[in-house]
Amino acid sequence: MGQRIDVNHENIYYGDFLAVEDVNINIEANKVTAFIGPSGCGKSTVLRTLDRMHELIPGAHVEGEVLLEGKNLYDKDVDPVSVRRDVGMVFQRPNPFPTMSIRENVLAGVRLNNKHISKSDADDLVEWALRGANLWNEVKDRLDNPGIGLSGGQQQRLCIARAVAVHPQVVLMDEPCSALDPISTLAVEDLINELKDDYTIVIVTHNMQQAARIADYTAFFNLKAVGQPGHLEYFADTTTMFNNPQNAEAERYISGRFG
Amino acid sequence: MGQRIDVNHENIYYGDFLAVEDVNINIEANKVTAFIGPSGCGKSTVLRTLDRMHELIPGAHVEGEVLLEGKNLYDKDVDPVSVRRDVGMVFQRPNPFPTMSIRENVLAGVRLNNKHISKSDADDLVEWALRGANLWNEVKDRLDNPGIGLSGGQQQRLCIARAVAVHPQVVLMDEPCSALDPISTLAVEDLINELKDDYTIVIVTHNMQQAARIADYTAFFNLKAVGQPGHLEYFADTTTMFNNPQNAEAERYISGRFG
Amino acid sequence: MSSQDKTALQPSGGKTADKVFRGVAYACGILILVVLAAVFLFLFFRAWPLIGGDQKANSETISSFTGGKVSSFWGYVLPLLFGTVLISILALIIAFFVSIGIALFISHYAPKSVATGLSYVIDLLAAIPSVIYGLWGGLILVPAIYPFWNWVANHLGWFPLFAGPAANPQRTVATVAVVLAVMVLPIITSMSRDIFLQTPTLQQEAAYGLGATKWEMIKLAVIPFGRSGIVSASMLALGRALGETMAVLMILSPSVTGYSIKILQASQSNAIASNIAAQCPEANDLGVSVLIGTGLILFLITFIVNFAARKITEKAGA
Amino acid sequence: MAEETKKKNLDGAPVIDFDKFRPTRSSEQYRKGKDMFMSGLIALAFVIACIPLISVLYTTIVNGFKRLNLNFLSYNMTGVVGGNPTPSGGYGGVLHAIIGTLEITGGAMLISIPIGIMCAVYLVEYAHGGKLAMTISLLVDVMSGIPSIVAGLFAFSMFTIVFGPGTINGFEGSVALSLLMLPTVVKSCEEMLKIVPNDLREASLALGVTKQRTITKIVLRTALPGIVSGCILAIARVIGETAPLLMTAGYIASTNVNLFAGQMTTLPVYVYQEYSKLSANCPANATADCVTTIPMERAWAAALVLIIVVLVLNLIGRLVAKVFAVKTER
Amino acid sequence: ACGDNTASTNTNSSSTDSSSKSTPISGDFQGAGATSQQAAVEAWIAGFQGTNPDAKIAYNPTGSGAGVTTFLTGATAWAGSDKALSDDDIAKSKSVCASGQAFDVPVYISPIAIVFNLKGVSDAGKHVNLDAATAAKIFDGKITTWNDPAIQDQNKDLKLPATPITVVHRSDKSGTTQNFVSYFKDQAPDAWTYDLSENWPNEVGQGAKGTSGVISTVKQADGTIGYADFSQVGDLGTAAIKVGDKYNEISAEAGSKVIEDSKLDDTAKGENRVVVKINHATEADGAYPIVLVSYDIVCPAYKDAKQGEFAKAWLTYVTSAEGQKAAQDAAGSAPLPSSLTSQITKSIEAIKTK
Ligand SMILES: Nc1ncnc2c1ncn2[C@@H]1O[C@H](COP(=O)(O)OP(=O)(O)OP(=O)(O)O)[C@@H](O)[C@H]1O
Ligand SMILES: Nc1ncnc2c1ncn2[C@@H]1O[C@H](COP(=O)(O)OP(=O)(O)OP(=O)(O)O)[C@@H](O)[C@H]1O
Ligand SMILES: [Mg+2]
Ligand SMILES: [Mg+2]
Ligand SMILES: O=P([O-])([O-])[O-]
Repeated sequence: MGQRIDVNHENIYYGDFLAVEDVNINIEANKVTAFIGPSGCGKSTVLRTLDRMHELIPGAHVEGEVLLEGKNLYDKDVDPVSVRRDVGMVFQRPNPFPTMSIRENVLAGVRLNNKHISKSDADDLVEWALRGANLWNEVKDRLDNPGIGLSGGQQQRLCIARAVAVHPQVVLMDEPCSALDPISTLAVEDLINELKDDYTIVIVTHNMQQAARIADYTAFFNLKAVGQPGHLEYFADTTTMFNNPQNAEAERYISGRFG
Repeated sequence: MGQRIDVNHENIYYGDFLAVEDVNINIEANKVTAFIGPSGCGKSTVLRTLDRMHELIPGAHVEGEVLLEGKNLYDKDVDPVSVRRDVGMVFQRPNPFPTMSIRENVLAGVRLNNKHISKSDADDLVEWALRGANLWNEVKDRLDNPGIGLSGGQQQRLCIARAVAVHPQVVLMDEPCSALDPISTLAVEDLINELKDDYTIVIVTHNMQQAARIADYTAFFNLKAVGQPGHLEYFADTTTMFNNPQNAEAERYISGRFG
Repeated sequence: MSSQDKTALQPSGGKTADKVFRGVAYACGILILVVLAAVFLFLFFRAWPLIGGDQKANSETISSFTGGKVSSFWGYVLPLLFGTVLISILALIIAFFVSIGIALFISHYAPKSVATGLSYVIDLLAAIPSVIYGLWGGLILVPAIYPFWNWVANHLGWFPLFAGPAANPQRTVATVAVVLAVMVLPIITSMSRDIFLQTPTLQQEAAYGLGATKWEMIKLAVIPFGRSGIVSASMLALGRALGETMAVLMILSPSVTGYSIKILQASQSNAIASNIAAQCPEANDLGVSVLIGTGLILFLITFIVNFAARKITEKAGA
Repeated sequence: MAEETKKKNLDGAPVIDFDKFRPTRSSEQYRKGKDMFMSGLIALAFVIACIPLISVLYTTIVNGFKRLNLNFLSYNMTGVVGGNPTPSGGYGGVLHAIIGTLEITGGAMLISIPIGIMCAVYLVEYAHGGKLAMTISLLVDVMSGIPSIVAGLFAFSMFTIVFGPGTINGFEGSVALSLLMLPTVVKSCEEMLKIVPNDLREASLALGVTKQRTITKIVLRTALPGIVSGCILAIARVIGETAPLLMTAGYIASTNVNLFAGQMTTLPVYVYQEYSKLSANCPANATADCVTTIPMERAWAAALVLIIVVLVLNLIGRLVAKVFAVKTER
Repeated sequence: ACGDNTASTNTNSSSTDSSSKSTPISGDFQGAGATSQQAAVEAWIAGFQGTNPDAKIAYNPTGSGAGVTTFLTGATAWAGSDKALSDDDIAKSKSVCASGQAFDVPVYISPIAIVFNLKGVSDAGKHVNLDAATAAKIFDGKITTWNDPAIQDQNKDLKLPATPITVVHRSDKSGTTQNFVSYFKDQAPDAWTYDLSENWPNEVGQGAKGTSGVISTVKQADGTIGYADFSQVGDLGTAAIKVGDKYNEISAEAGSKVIEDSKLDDTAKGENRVVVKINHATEADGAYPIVLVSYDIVCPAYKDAKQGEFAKAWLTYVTSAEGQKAAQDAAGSAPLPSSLTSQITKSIEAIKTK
């Protein structure tokens, strides 16, 4: 079962620069929540605080709470490693491990965690994950070729396969389809639909049709002006967001009259 | 005025691997031509042969002709440098020069030919190009900051500004909007619309709505199977392509029933 | 393949390994400080008699090194320092441009198959020991280069650096600088080559896409990307040149004291490291202290040079 | 709507006369010329560099080949008197020096490579440019400027203090060499680790992999070929050191395989000693087998052996790098 | 150990050897010091091991100063040195030796040649005649061309060219230099005013590292002149030195003659010391006055009795006629004159072996 995330009064800083201000959002378990908004408004930034990935950027820090099933991720006794095991992530740019074959890439999460897995289990897992990412047919004959030998779209799908192969509770995706063609995009969307039975999904997307198609809830982030911090402007279930938004900015953005 | 490109019997190889087979296409001057097709079918590959950028990849080579206003780009006496000045390019991933300021990034191409360009001319050019890329308002106060300090979307718009600042005859764009939000995408689409008064535009896109919105002609590339060479499946004016395609594969792809 | 049952935020395994690894890395970082402190303290301790010892014995010892010309430590070490820096800078100047040229040749001009061979040759040359360069320089280069330096002295002698007459045999600063340049060349070359090869394709394509020629592409994308690498390679090279002992020892005709930039004349300058090697075997305890004192100065000067270089890099990077 | 946006975008935008920026024939000519000129210079740089390099190799090979034979490789210098041949029919050899070089350099590797790599890991992966890290990497730079002879004095004094005066052994040489190797290893590893894209660290950490495993299995693994080649360069930097070994490892004519006791000859020291001898004496009643020039011939032959040893080490290093990097190569 | 060049007849020769009256020495023994002795020591080690096959001896030619310093730490059994011990060293040695103080005995005498390279002269195998003052002026840069009247006058039968003279001297601290210039200091004090030192005192000409450096530099250009151990001269020209009213050419025997004509240095205080005060003013027939005397430095008693046993046996062999012959063959040195033998033997006898 997926887990819910509650973000309370979150401020995010890059050094002294307040990038995102006072975010409050409740992300439901086993639902797909989409983040939309103009470029630079902090979608990626917020997303990365949900599995403490922002901590990799020196100086980046968070105020407020992020509760995963009621437990604050930022409590002192919480190990970011275990957070990231429970909350998986797929990035904007495909980043397969260049030293590994396609197969090893998919298994990386399991193998690197020192879990021993029998060859047949590994084969099953690889096939399951690659099928889910709609990549199986293209690569099944060259699983031992390096992952970076694939085209951009193929690489991204490989990364998705790698992330889901760990069976996280929550999967964060930062524009996972921006390098994919419509076919692959559709497959990924199907995958997301399927995954939400087991996991909670948060996805950043620029493609509003995509948000409308797959998300149960949509969060619209905005930016008052350049240099100002971004903020969560409006959060609603997707139907409301796209058909009857109760927020003027959101409506302008969605109808394309923004800017 | 833009110039037309005619591709005749073009085969493209990466070393021994035939990536794209027998492409024949006539790209009209001052029109927008879109390349669509599934991932890995060779859209980027074909695009890069139109300004000989593929030559940078060791082993990549071309058979056949690419005529720019009747002159074969691959003739012995043609200098690839001048080809690339006449045929500009915008890439899939934003690639501003990391050591340069925003301003210097925009001017990089112009400076190659005009060592001494007056400050006011330079200022005008920078503003013109940045406005065209819908970036002016966001960066006008920090033109001397490094280009890589911008967000992904902003970086890509900067790269578009840099490409058009050279005022080429033809502009090739490889999924220029895949890292952009809808607002920026719209602005770029408008820019393309405007540019075609002066230039010929070729754009690779995964977003069929985009192709439908901006392209005058659309080329659909396809792949018989993985490992097989890609080829041009169907070429038509955009209205025909999206409303009444005379090709079964194209129809299936466009209606999303593909794969 | 359904999801396993997991409770939220289970403590993960490997935490101890994580901590140990971190601790070891940290300790190794600190170790650098410890080692350097040890080296410094040792040098200082051994050079202490120069400051805290019998000053009369000190000046006698220094006099014995210089044939009575100089009896103060500074009078002894400063000309040596001048010579060391002169030789190293000349070597670096000669090597720098050639190295960058070769690095670019390998990374961007030569076909891939040739480039692999060439880089291998360069790597190999980095490994040629200084004693072999000493042999080669002293026995082969010195006589071979005389006509060239003689020509330089005759035609460019108005320039103080090349003031003639050129010594024969050419056991001069100029020849030593050439040998040191050859020695440090592979260092700069192989490091900058590695960096140049790492230049992101995207940057290079961006430059080409704007209609840049190959050289313009290199100026736009490759050099800026490699700049800090080039500087750090040059620093390594300078460090090696400053500390080079055997080749200088086996080639240079040194002076006892004095400052001179007449690089084509013999017995004009000397370098600290080779001076230590030349004097140490026959030196008594106090003599060794004096030599260690000069070593300490060399140590400090490399500190200053590297510090300055680092500041330059920082500025360039900002 | 397109018209609207277009106006808005370029509202107030200056009108550009692009003809002004159009390349002129002369500027094009100039650029082309400059490009060719620079290509020429770059190729010339290569040719210029080749002259001394070829000369060094040629000299060493031609002079060294004369005495380089199995006998030279399988005997040491005991019982070699003047220019006379030894009972085995040779004129002495370098067996002891080869053993010494391999052991001493090996010792230096064992000390400095693990420390160097871990120090680089600390600098790149843990320190994030903190004050301590800045100090450390500054000091690493400084350390790379330590003259080899000072490193030798340092090791010499350390051993005399700890193990008593006059202590000379191979390991002491290893310590001196490791001091010289360490900064090279740290610097090159640091560069290599920095080049590993951050994407990969993020990807691994996002899979819930601990930092230690991310570093060892992704970062170091990805940087491995570079690290290996960096370490090879570092070894190359020290394997030919003469000055520090003269005072720490000493010189002995017989074979000593114990790194921790007794003097040890290394190849560079051997070359230097033979060069210092310059020529051997042949008494008036000597047979025709007595060779006066034998020390220089041995020096060149040993120099050639030294170069070959370096070559073999390089090959091994490269082979290792290739085996590990085999997947990225394709 | 592995790779040793042991003669197959080794055991036979040792049993037939007449000098093996005492039990053979065994163990590890180290010496360090003067580079000048290196070739001779190699021969001595080989010879010594012929009768004492279980003795492992190493000599590290680090230089005289370092050799003495090391000896004074107790790390070596003996030191080789191109100059006699200083009073300071003698005092320090008391803490190293088991009893008494260290002493030095001459073991190696080698003439120092003035070598030159001059087209038409040296390559024709001809000598140049020089007296002390002329040589001193050449090496002090006062005489700068080969056809200077001062040289030409002494070489009536040679046609000397106007080639400029390039002086080549040692750039490192060296016993050879000190022994060489002490000749000028004694015989041409007006032309050579510098203090006596192991460092070359002026900046005339070119310096080169080691004897090998000097020889190769002299070979590299026309008009060069330098000084070097006689055994390294090769085919370079050498100067004949004016002794009395004759010009004597260099040879091992000629070098030996000047020592024979020299007295012991009575300023060298300390028991058992045999320090030669070279009589540069010798007028002995056929003597060549520029020589280097190199000493072995040992203790009269060692903390480790084995070392004492070795030191005694070593010096006995080295100074014996057999040992000197070996050195002469291997290094071209001059034999110790018989005038010194009894002194040396007495000193060696003083070494306690228990
Ligand atoms: N590493 C960083 N250091 C400093 N500032 C940053 C960093 N990353 C992002 N920012 C700033 O934080 C703000 C939010 O950026 P973020 O990347 O989260 O936006 P985004 O909504 O994901 O944009 P896009 O749609 O272009 O990806 C921007 O103003 C950006 O400039
Ligand atoms: N540098 C290269 N070397 C070898 N093969 C390559 C290279 N680049 C691309 N290919 C291969 O050429 C074919 C076409 O690739 P291309 O990148 O042109 O596809 P695309 O249509 O642009 O895909 P995408 O939509 O994912 O960008 C693919 O099979 C790909 O694997
Ligand atoms: Mg983002
Ligand atoms: Mg593509
Ligand atoms: O034997 P020396 O090297 O001191 O001349």
